[in-house]
Amino acid sequence: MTAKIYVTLKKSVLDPQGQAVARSLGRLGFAEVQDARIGKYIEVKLDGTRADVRDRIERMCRDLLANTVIEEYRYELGE
Amino acid sequence: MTAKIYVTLKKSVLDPQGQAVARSLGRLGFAEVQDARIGKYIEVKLDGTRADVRDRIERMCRDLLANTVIEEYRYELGE
Amino acid sequence: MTPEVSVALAAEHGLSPEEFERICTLLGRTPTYTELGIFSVMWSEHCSYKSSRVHLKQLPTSGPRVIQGPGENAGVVDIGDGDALIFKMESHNHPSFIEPYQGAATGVGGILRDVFTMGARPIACLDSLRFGRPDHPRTPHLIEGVVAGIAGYGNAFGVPTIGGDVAFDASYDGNILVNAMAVGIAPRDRIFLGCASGVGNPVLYIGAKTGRDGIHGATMASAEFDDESDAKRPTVQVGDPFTEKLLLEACLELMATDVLVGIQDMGAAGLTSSSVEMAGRAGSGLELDLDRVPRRETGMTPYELMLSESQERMLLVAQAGRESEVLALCDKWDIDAAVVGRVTESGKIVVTSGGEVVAAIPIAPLVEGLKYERPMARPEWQSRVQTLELPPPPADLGQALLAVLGSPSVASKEWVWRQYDHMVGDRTVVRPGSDAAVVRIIGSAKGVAATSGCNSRFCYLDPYEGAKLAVAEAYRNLSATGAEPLAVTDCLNFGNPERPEIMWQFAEAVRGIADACRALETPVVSGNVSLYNETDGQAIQPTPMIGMVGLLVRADRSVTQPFKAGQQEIALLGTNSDEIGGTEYLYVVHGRTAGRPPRIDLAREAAVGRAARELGQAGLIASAHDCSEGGLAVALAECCITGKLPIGATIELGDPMRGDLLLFSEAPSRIVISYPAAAAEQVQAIAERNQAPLQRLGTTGDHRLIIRSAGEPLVDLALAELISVYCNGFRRVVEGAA
Amino acid sequence: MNFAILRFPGSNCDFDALHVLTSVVPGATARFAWHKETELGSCDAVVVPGGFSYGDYLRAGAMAAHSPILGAVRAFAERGGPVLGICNGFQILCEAGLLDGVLVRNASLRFECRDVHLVVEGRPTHWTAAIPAGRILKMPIAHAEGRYLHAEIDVLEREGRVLFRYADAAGGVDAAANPNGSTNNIAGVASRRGNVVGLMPHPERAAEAILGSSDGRLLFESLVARGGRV
Ligand SMILES: Nc1ncnc2c1ncn2[C@@H]1O[C@H](COP(=O)(O)OP(=O)(O)O)[C@@H](O)[C@H]1O
Ligand SMILES: [Mg+2]
Repeated sequence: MTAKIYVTLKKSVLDPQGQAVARSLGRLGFAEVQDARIGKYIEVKLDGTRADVRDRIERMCRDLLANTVIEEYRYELGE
Repeated sequence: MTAKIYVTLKKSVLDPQGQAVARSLGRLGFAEVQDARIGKYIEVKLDGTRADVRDRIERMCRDLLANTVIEEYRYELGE
Repeated sequence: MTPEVSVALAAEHGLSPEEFERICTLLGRTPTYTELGIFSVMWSEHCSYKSSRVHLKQLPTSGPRVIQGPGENAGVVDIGDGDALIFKMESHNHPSFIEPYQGAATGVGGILRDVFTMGARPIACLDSLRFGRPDHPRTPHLIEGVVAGIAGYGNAFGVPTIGGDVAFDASYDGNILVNAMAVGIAPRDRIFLGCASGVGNPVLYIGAKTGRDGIHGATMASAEFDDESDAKRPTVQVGDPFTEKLLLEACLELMATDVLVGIQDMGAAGLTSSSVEMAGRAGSGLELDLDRVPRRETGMTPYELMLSESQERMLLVAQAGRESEVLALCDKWDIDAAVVGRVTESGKIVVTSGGEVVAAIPIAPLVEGLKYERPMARPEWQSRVQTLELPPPPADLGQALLAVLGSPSVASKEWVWRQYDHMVGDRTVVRPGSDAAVVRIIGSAKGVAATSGCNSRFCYLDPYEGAKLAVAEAYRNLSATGAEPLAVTDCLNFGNPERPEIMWQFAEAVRGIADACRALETPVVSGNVSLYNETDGQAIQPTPMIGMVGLLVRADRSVTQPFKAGQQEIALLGTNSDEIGGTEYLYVVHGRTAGRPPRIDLAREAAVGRAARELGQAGLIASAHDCSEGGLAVALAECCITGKLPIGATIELGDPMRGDLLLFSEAPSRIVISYPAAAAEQVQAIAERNQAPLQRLGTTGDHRLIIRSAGEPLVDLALAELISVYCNGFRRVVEGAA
Repeated sequence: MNFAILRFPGSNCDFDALHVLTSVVPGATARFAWHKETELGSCDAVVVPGGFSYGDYLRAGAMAAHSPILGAVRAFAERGGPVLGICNGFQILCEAGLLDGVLVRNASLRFECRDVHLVVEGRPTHWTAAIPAGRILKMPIAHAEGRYLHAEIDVLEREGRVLFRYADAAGGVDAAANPNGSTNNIAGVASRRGNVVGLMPHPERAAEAILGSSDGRLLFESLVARGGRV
């Protein structure tokens, strides 16, 4: 099974990378762009037999994939 | 309106980031993890008035957000 | 499904009908598909040097310090006390144009492997870059990506990137150059060669797993492949500096034992070239069982496995019976390792897959490759570009100086090197920004200086003279720091060798390098040739990049370019001339690339170099800076403004020539020095003893650069003005006007 | 005084620290402690050196924070043992929770390698007790993720746990002297007990005059001089 995990900076944390992307898009002629924020998209392939997948993914996020001081995460489970 | 853009490495392109994460998860006791791949998740806020949004986002991806030599992208349009 | 091997398929692999015929004769049959692939890469320009070999023979490659000249993974010179320096330069031009970050990153990775595969710990990297016009729409993006890629790889790996150069010209618009150089240090009696000897010895594969990376681009056009093949076969590899670091440490630990017989990195043409070349050097044969090759993708064919250019891999030959030691060490460092074959006496490479032989080729013709004497002709335009009618001097020479100093090719490259960790390793004594950088040898007083670059405008105007000037400038950069120049590595970037005028440029440049290296006693110990650098029939300017390393007896007496204090004497080692052909001034102020490059007297260059080195190592001079792009005026300006604190200068010149020529001529063999007045007599004596002309220029102090000639003011500028153009000239190309 | 220098596979300032602690700082001896070990062995202080521990592809220091050796370092720190994290070492200690806060991408989005000046302040710690407050140190930085963030920065400030701040050569602390966008120009902080210290600049690269500065030695000498006590 595949878990799709999104790790993004908390709203309150400045995202210079996103700002730079927004600026570049503007310069390239995409005047309609107001803002951009950049996060990580992680696809994890897991052994499908575990019943407690959600729990495990939560743990992965908290232990390693996100730093909850500044980041938040969400995930979806695929097939 | 918001566009959610996912930029990932093409399947056959080496993903050192993903490999490292998969290995670490394994070491952390998540033995069920078989593989991980890491991409970028970009949220772009746009002026909602444009009719040709899809077209514009395609262009942004090709011009700046992804290098199609090694990456592929997909996107969803939100509210 | 395996495609049918035919002349047409061979052509798609870049092999001519004659070459294909030769293969059939050699084998006594039609090659298999895998064999065709093997021949095509081994006989490619990149691996076989088929166009360049006849010319490269001219290069001097031996000398008292040379331990290993060209032919191995890198060159090796003796630096005394049991130490050896191992170094090489290589191009990664095309991949960097397609994917600047990864292209440049894997270029660095490749050159590092060439150096540590011989037993060296890399202690420095340099990068010489060429981009198209500063205002070309792609240029900023290419610079950003290339610099970030070099930084991303080198910084993570842990090698300091301490030097290089960057220049711009329209001829690179569609064909940038990314040349990376690595320098390593090893015990001189522990140098490892890429040699597969000892019949029965195991062949091991260590490092990253094999994927479908960078498989011979020529095959992609083949109709035999389905629509997916494009996506399946990225021609650009992704670098993994972390794995490279593991590979380095594992290799160095292996090399500290006596288990290794030979080792070679898998660079271009991966498993094929490493195995074939190792067996070729030993005169042995090799059996490879592809089923044992670690891989990260499923369904890989023998063809793909043999041709993959996945990064961060090494092939090694170990003592029979000691495989487990290698495997254990790789396990310690968490890298893949497998026994994939053994050394035989057959003189053939025999490749099996699924129990079947998929390739069996005699090694000798594979490594001997092909040798062409391609036709050469001096281009008809050569004489035309060499004629120059002297333009009238500009009204304001100060403004001209500001224009030249702020030109992106001349202006400060701090924007670049600040992104490179240039200090990791605790060795960097002279950081980027001076003529050459210096790294110390820990545990001794000595230091190693390194520089790389080339004035390709000179090479365009006259490839022979231009190449000589490139060698001389490298020599001078080292001498200015006080380092004795030891040896050269080169990276020869040219257009399509099948065009007689390109071949002529190449031959002339090689002849120039050979003559200069012979005269300056700096043999060429390694190098690389990069041809076909052209887009739509427009070739790059000939760019024979020169990398040079030197030795300082006392690293703590390294001399740097900026003035150090006020009230010091300024003098010139060497003499001025009024030649302005091919200068930055002519290009920037008059918009022309024309004329003849300045003449060079190599004996004079050596004399000036000797004097500078002796002065520096004696601790007599406070600063030394050679005159290169921008001439005397730019050199003086840089002496004033590149130190911790800017220090002005008042210069009185007496040379009887037009002011603009005096200021901006790029005549070689000149070094600006400064020293306390009390040292004047000794300085004079040392210059005389070395037969180097010495001319007093003026005094340091205050906050202006004032240059007068025969009492007439030529330049009178506040340092702040100079600083502003010098600091922003390059940065604004990438970041836009601030 | 015997130092244990952690060695991760991607450490690349490990030999630099070893050199300084075996050949430069009087009274110091040092050896490596391998990341796969669960024990530090006998030592008086721990240095977590710079580099890219496990490649640092996810977040600098994130993976190293979970390595076996970090368990031993945690126990050592809990016993009051002095621990110094340099650059990636600082990032690791933050990720491991041995220090508060987090280090994120430089505001410039670029790797920055150059000399900076630091002004020393805060409560005396094992690593700074012998350095007079207000002293200005010159040291290089070399990092891409050095912007220090902390949710309760005021608490940290109040407790005197900010030890180093980016400053100009005269000690002026302002935005122009801030190389990475760090909150309040913070370059280094201490744990509550003061035994664990982390900083982004590289004291081990500034331990000999030939390299441009020997100010970095003060940290190590401070510890050695007081035999590991504050
Ligand atoms: N790409 C680069 N990477 C690192 N350092 C560079 C780079 N380009 C230029 N530099 C440094 O900038 C300084 C000036 O470069 P350059 O003008 O080419 O010097 P020179 O004319 O003495 O060869 C040198 O110290 C050089 O090493
Ligand atoms: Mg120079």
